[in-house]
Amino acid sequence: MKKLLIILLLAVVGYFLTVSMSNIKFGANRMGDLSQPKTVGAFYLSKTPGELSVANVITAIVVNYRGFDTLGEVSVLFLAATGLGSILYKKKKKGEHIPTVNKPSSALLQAGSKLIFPAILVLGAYVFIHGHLTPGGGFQGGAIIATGFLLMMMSYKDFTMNHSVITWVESLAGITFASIGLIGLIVDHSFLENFLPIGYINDLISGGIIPLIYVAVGFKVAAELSGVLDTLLSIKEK
Amino acid sequence: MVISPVHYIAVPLLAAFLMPLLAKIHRELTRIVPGLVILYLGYVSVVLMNQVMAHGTIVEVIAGWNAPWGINLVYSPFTGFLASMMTAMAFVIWLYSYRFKKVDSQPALKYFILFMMLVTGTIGIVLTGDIFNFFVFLEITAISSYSLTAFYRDRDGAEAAFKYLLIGSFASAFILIAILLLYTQVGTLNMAQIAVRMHDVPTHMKITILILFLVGLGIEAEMFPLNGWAPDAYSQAPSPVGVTFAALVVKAGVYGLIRIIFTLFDVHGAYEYLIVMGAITLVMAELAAIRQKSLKRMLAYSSIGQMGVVMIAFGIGTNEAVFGAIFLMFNHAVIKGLLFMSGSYLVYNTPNKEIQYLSGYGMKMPLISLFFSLGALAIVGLPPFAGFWSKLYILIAAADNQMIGLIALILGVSIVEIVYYFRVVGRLYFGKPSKGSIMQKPTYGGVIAMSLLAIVILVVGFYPDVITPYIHNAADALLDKAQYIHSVLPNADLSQIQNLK
Amino acid sequence: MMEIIKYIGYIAIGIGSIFLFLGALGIYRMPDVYNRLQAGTKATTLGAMSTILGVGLVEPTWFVKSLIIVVFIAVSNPLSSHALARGAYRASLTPFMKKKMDAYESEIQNEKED
Amino acid sequence: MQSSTITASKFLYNWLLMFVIWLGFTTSLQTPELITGAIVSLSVVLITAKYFSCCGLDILLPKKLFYIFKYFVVFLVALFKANFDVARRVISPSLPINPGIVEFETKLTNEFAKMVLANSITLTPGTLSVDLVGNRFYIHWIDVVSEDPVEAQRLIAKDFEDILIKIFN
Amino acid sequence: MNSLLLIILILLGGAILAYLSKRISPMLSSIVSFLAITSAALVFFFLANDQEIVKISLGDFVLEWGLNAYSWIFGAMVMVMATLASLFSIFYMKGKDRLGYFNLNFDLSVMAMMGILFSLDWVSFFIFWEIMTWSSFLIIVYNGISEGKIGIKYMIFSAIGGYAMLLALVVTRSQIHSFLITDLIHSFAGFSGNMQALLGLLFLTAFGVKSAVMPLHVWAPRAYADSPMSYTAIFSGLLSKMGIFGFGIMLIAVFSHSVDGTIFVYREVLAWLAAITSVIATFYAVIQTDAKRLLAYSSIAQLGYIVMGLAIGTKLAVMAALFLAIMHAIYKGTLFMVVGAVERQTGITDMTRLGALIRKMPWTFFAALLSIIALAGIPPLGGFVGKWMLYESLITSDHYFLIILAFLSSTAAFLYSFRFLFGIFLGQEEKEFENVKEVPFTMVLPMLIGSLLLVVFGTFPGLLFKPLASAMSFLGMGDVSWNMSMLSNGWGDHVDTLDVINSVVIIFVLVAIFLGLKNRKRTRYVSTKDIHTSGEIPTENENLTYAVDFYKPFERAIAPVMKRKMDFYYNKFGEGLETFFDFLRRVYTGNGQTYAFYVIVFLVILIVFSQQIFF
Amino acid sequence: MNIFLIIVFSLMLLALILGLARFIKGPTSADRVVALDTMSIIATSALALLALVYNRYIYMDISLVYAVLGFIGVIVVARYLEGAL
Amino acid sequence: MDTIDYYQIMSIGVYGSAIGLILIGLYAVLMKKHLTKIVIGLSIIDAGINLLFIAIGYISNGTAPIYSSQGIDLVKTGTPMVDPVPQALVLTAIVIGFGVTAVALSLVIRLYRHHNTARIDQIKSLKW
Ligand code: NA
Ligand code: NA
Repeated sequence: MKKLLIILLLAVVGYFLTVSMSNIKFGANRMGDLSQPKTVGAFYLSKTPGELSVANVITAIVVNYRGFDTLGEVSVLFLAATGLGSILYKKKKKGEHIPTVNKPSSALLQAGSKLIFPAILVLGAYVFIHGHLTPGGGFQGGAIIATGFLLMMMSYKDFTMNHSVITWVESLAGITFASIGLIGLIVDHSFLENFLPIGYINDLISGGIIPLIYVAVGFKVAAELSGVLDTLLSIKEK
Repeated sequence: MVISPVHYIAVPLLAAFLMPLLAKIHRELTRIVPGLVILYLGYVSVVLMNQVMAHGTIVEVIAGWNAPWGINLVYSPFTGFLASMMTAMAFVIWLYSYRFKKVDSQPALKYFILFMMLVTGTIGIVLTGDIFNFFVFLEITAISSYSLTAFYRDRDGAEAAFKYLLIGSFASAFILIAILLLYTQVGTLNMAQIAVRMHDVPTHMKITILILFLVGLGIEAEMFPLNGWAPDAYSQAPSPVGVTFAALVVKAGVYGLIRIIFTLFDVHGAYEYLIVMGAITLVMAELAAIRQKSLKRMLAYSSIGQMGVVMIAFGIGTNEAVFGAIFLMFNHAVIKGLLFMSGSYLVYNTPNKEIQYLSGYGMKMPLISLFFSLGALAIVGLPPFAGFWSKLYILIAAADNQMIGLIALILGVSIVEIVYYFRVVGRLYFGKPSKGSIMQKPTYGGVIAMSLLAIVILVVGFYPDVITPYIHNAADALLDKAQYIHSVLPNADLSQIQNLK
Repeated sequence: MMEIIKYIGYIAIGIGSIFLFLGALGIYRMPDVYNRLQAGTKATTLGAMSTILGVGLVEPTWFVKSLIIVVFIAVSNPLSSHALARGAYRASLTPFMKKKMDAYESEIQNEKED
Repeated sequence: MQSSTITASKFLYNWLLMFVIWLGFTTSLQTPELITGAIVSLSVVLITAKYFSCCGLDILLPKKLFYIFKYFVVFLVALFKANFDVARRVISPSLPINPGIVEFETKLTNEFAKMVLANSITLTPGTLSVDLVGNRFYIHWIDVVSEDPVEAQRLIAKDFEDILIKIFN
Repeated sequence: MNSLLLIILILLGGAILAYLSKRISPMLSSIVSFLAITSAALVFFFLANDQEIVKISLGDFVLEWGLNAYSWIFGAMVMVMATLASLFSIFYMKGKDRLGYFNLNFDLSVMAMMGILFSLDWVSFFIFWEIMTWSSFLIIVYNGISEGKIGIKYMIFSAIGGYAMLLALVVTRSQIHSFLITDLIHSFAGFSGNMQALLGLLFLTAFGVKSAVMPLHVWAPRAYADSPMSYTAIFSGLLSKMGIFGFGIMLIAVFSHSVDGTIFVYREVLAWLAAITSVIATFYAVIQTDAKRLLAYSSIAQLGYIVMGLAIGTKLAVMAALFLAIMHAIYKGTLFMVVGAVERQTGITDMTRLGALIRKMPWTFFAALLSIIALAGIPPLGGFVGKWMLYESLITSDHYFLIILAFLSSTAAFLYSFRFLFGIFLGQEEKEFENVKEVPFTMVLPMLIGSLLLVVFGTFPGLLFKPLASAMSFLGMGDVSWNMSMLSNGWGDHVDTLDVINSVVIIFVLVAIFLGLKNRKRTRYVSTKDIHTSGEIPTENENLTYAVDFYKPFERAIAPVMKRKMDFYYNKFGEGLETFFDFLRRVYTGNGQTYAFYVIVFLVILIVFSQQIFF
Repeated sequence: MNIFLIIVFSLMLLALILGLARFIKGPTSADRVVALDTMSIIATSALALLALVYNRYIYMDISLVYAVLGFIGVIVVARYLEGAL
Repeated sequence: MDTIDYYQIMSIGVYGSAIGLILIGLYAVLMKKHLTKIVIGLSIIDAGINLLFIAIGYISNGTAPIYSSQGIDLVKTGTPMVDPVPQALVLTAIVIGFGVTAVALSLVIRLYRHHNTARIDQIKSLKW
């Protein structure tokens, strides 16, 4: 009975969403003329290569035009990590180690992880360092690095994340991000304003502060996600 | 570096990132730094409010991209007032929670980080001029709220937090869909430009988007029947956090609701909707409040009820009504803050935080009881305390709009409010105190915090003129849509813009 | 020369897609999880390697990267299959057998007794 | 996990390997990229040194490279065989299978060698590495020919093992 | 400095000082409180005049205070009785807890009353009105008698009244864009009939609560009885008069500008309600065994008279009502002090246990005697004059049935008056009270001053008639001649030696009679409780003391009327409401999923009805 | 060229559908993960092919990352099945 | 293939699956009793919305908004780029969704430990 009611309600919601979406033509260009940008999308597409020298327009948006959002986003992750820590907080005895997995994995997986782990770290670094050139960026790269650590946690019972290091990395990265923003405020009177030379598009060193911020974000995300995964995995009770 | 609105966001964030490192230097720093940061924001508020009162709205551009291309912060007399109020309340709450979790430094660090981010999130919601950035700050607020609600493990905090999260995620989802649809229609995320282009959006689309916003922000503004999470969260969170919910978080939710209705949309009926939903919220919350056994739950429902009145007042939408509504927001922040702070001490050691155990506490905890009584007198709108003026303004506005039934409803519900508040006050001064229960001695910070709030209640009560000029400007700023758009987009075509009320 | 490499690439892509399909078919048709893994892993590994290498051959500037992907798949795919087989067995999924030939069972028993 | 002792040779090998991977990702020889790559791969090696140290620079000796190439060829042949075997089984409606799990002991000592062997076994006809306990491999065999460990080893792993011993010595 | 502002500030400052000085000494707190009220009274009588206007700009409102003939009468009453009560309070409250709290609220409520009287605009009026309400609430709960939730009941009714007023005020303002009371008076005639009816109803409700008119009276008996007596003296004597003050403005000044029928009906209904109130409250007073309750019900009954007079609204009736109001303030104030004195010395107020205190507390008895005479309306004291004028006005305005009611309650008032005197001061002496002594001088003095005032105004009512006449002309009842009553012709304002001698003789004769009564049994102590002392076995239903079942036959006679108290219906209504509220709050099931469900239902409702809502 | 790509993509699509069918059918969670593993490999290949079709080198990166994430995801689930989490 | 049908079908497919995901997620949140399933439901809703975001930014024959030097020069050939804004927004939305999910799961763990059940209808000590 309740099921029926809920299905009925969801049918109305679904109908509502469908009708709304049916007014939005799939694949239509709503951005308008790029040379006379009326929408933000068109503006970003037309201005980014010239004014920012950034190949990846999404990165330009994420780190520059809407860099403030990203600062918030970084905060959300930071918050999630902190919140998780506070929700699952348990007073540890000194030197106590709670394993992330109960059972050891096979020697094969252990060997394979050892082999793949460094490669994943390089991949992650590549992704966030080239955030302004290729699809990717700080979040993606950070997430990849975190999955590298996840792989190690899965494979080894006694793999430990050094929480002190995590704290240092995430704090310093966060401080770097906010400080770059504040330097912009001091130098160019606008928070997060790009105060460095923008270079040439598709060079590694281009886009001014954008890659710097994305590297910081990469470190921060990697540290936070790894920390979160570690916290979530080491909550086992004996 | 010149003082600018972005300090409200950047400085606390910087401090939050720094705090884990500071904790390694000296653990007391984790407590002191947030206070210093908020104090600095207080200074920023004073500087900027003076500037705004003299020269009008400040628009702060982020990353050097002018609106509508980048994100901007709008520090108008209205948003500035709210931000300043939130900062002030945050400082008082910080004082109140200074000794919080004295023994263990790890939880203290986490608590203060989360608290500072919660404050930042709410202020960000108010200041931002970008709809998606608004959503981001909403989520910062939400996630820190969830975590803080579950902060204590000896309570049902996790249960409350989960409900909050469940409903809060619905809110995020609806708001996100609304932003998505809005973006397809106007091709921008800047609120001022959305307001300009809203005229060209087909009506059915406009209403579709509005509905999604109303439900999503209704949840944040604790509108009935979307507010099931609220009493649980208020009552289970650590008491300073409960205060933060009442004084900051719900204010930000209401702000969002009215910003959408007043500035972004030009849909008739939204105002009446606010009135009706406000009235229902008011009635349901107050009726639930009167039957509560737990003091904190009672205060929580009462808070919801007050938000109902705020919504009604905004719904009336005349300058006087909006003035009353903003005044009530201010009063509610201060008074409910005092009630929560003193009430928490009263029920500190009682089983289940229930009112019935408070007999005779007036003798055992005279100062705290006095604070609570003062709060009770003020919140029900008895003169000569702060709550009276806002009530009077709202009622006058309603009367001027021939809404006599509405006034009768508000006043009728006020009687219910009086009953449950004075029941507690009566009990405090009634009867024999039970022997043996341990009184929680308030911290110095707590006493100072409560005293500050009490002083504000008395000063505003006796001399409302200390605050009314700011509120007048705030009301004008909220109602003047064209001015808002003009200050953000100086070249915008304002010919289609009209204030509905 | 370039043209020939290109065609080799397309052929590799074609072969690859066929094996990918066969792998999926194996997944679908085999009787139990171990046999599915048997079929799936071999065919999809070869299929993916072949396809991606083919892409690298068609666009020679991409060859290095496609090689990296291929190496990664060669290492990771059998490994994941092994982990899955082990996990499945330890999740008490006994393999389908016509007559019982299970040397692993006693090993698990020993582990549990320790 | 025991952290392995790391020699300069192993360290340099690791750095080189990581740098090559980086180059593979960037496919660029611009100076900034190279410098960044060197720094990144060095950092990664520093972080992971205590986990990963399979080989030293001696693996680049021509003899070993030859065996690697040889292994590669043997493996590719086996892989293609395996796939036609799979194709046959999958397409054939009667599905002629006689599955079971067999065990055998390996002579390999290097863990990476064992892993390569296991992967190779998985990708060759009819076999799937289920587990490795100590030196004992447990193999799911789609068509069990012999349950005898020695015989099984000969049938399943011998070809690979012989080459691997030469590489990883 | 403006003396009106000065009075308010003195009282406010006194309140705060009294609260703070409690830390030094509790006694000091009471003394500070007394001194504040006394100095306020001095300022009021010697400095205040009707030329003074205070204008305070607050928020977007201008608060205006001033003094006029009408408010002066009430102000004088408040200042005198408050001074007496606070003097009485010093020793009465000695040794009790939380004196700072008590004195704070005591002074605040006095301040609030003065504020109400000074107010020329409704905002100040309402502000002071509410301060009066909550400060008196805080005193009601002071004694901590929690059963019956009397504090809450008081607060609910006060809130109903207060909010009725607030609603009336904002509606008024939306009509005339002014909060000045005089503006309402002058523009009321221009309002539509419905508006007049609405405003009338709201204002009458507001003032009806404070003056305890049925059916808004249920808070009063317990509230009066449960407060400390030094406060009840002004609570019953003065706070209730603020309702009368408001009635005066509304019924006389405002309504007289209206020719509309509804208002006329209101007046009639109000007169009837007041009359019934006075009858029923009198009956209740008769059957009380507790002296406080007796006086409390008596107060309600007396207020009924007063409201009746105002509702009738003829010049004579209004004059009578105002006169009675002042008299009531004095004698009821004195009587509550008397009970307070007795309570202070014996610890009880139960008349069935008290008795024969006449010898132990002669001065108290003296004050009680004079006040009771005034209350019962026996000549020559003030109560008689007022009642006489009221009857006269009822007759001249053809309210014959009301006369019957008034007479009925007036007669019954004799019963409880006698019971009060007899139960406390006369009858058999009890061992228990052997060591009871007279109260200290500071308690005796205010009681004596109160009774003296009764004698003076009873003998020379003209002293009051003159200011009352000018007060009435302020309300719009022009050319009131103070000697329009047949009584007042003879009882003029000039002091006639013969009259003085007559009064004094009568009083002393009365005193002598009772003293004789008292002396007769001075040596025998018989416990009223010990039924075995007579040596005979009494039957079960026989009581050996008068004090118990004093008016048993009477009670039996009125039983049908009394069976269901108004209280009962209110309680039932309240319970019903709470059950309903309880039912409503079940929507908060505690299951997060249900809340999520509500959200979706709400969304669907908006989707389905959006066309209706947003177009 | 076009027809060739259509055939290739159709094969991959069919493969995905078969994988999905196994995923839905189960019957055990291990079977589902096996299906998922297969599908992720197919998707990796498809992404590389898409890079070719759209002639965008950057899509190769996506393919690589997808392969990595798919692998680690399967490892996590496999360890979960084993009862190690 | 004809242009009309192609995009019509695509829109039904993409929008349909996005809306479908949202509805499935809503259904899970409203009907499933297990806390983890509810959290998964929330994630599915997020996924649906994210898909919807990507979908509305899509432009017929559009390519990723990255000015890459390898491959073709997009500015010259005039291949349209899809709207980059929704993609940037979706990145933020994903990260936020992750944060919420992490917190949600930690709450589930706490609840399960405290109540020894993960059924939402059995965890209601706070009500009325
Ligand atoms: Na695999
Ligand atoms: Na094999």
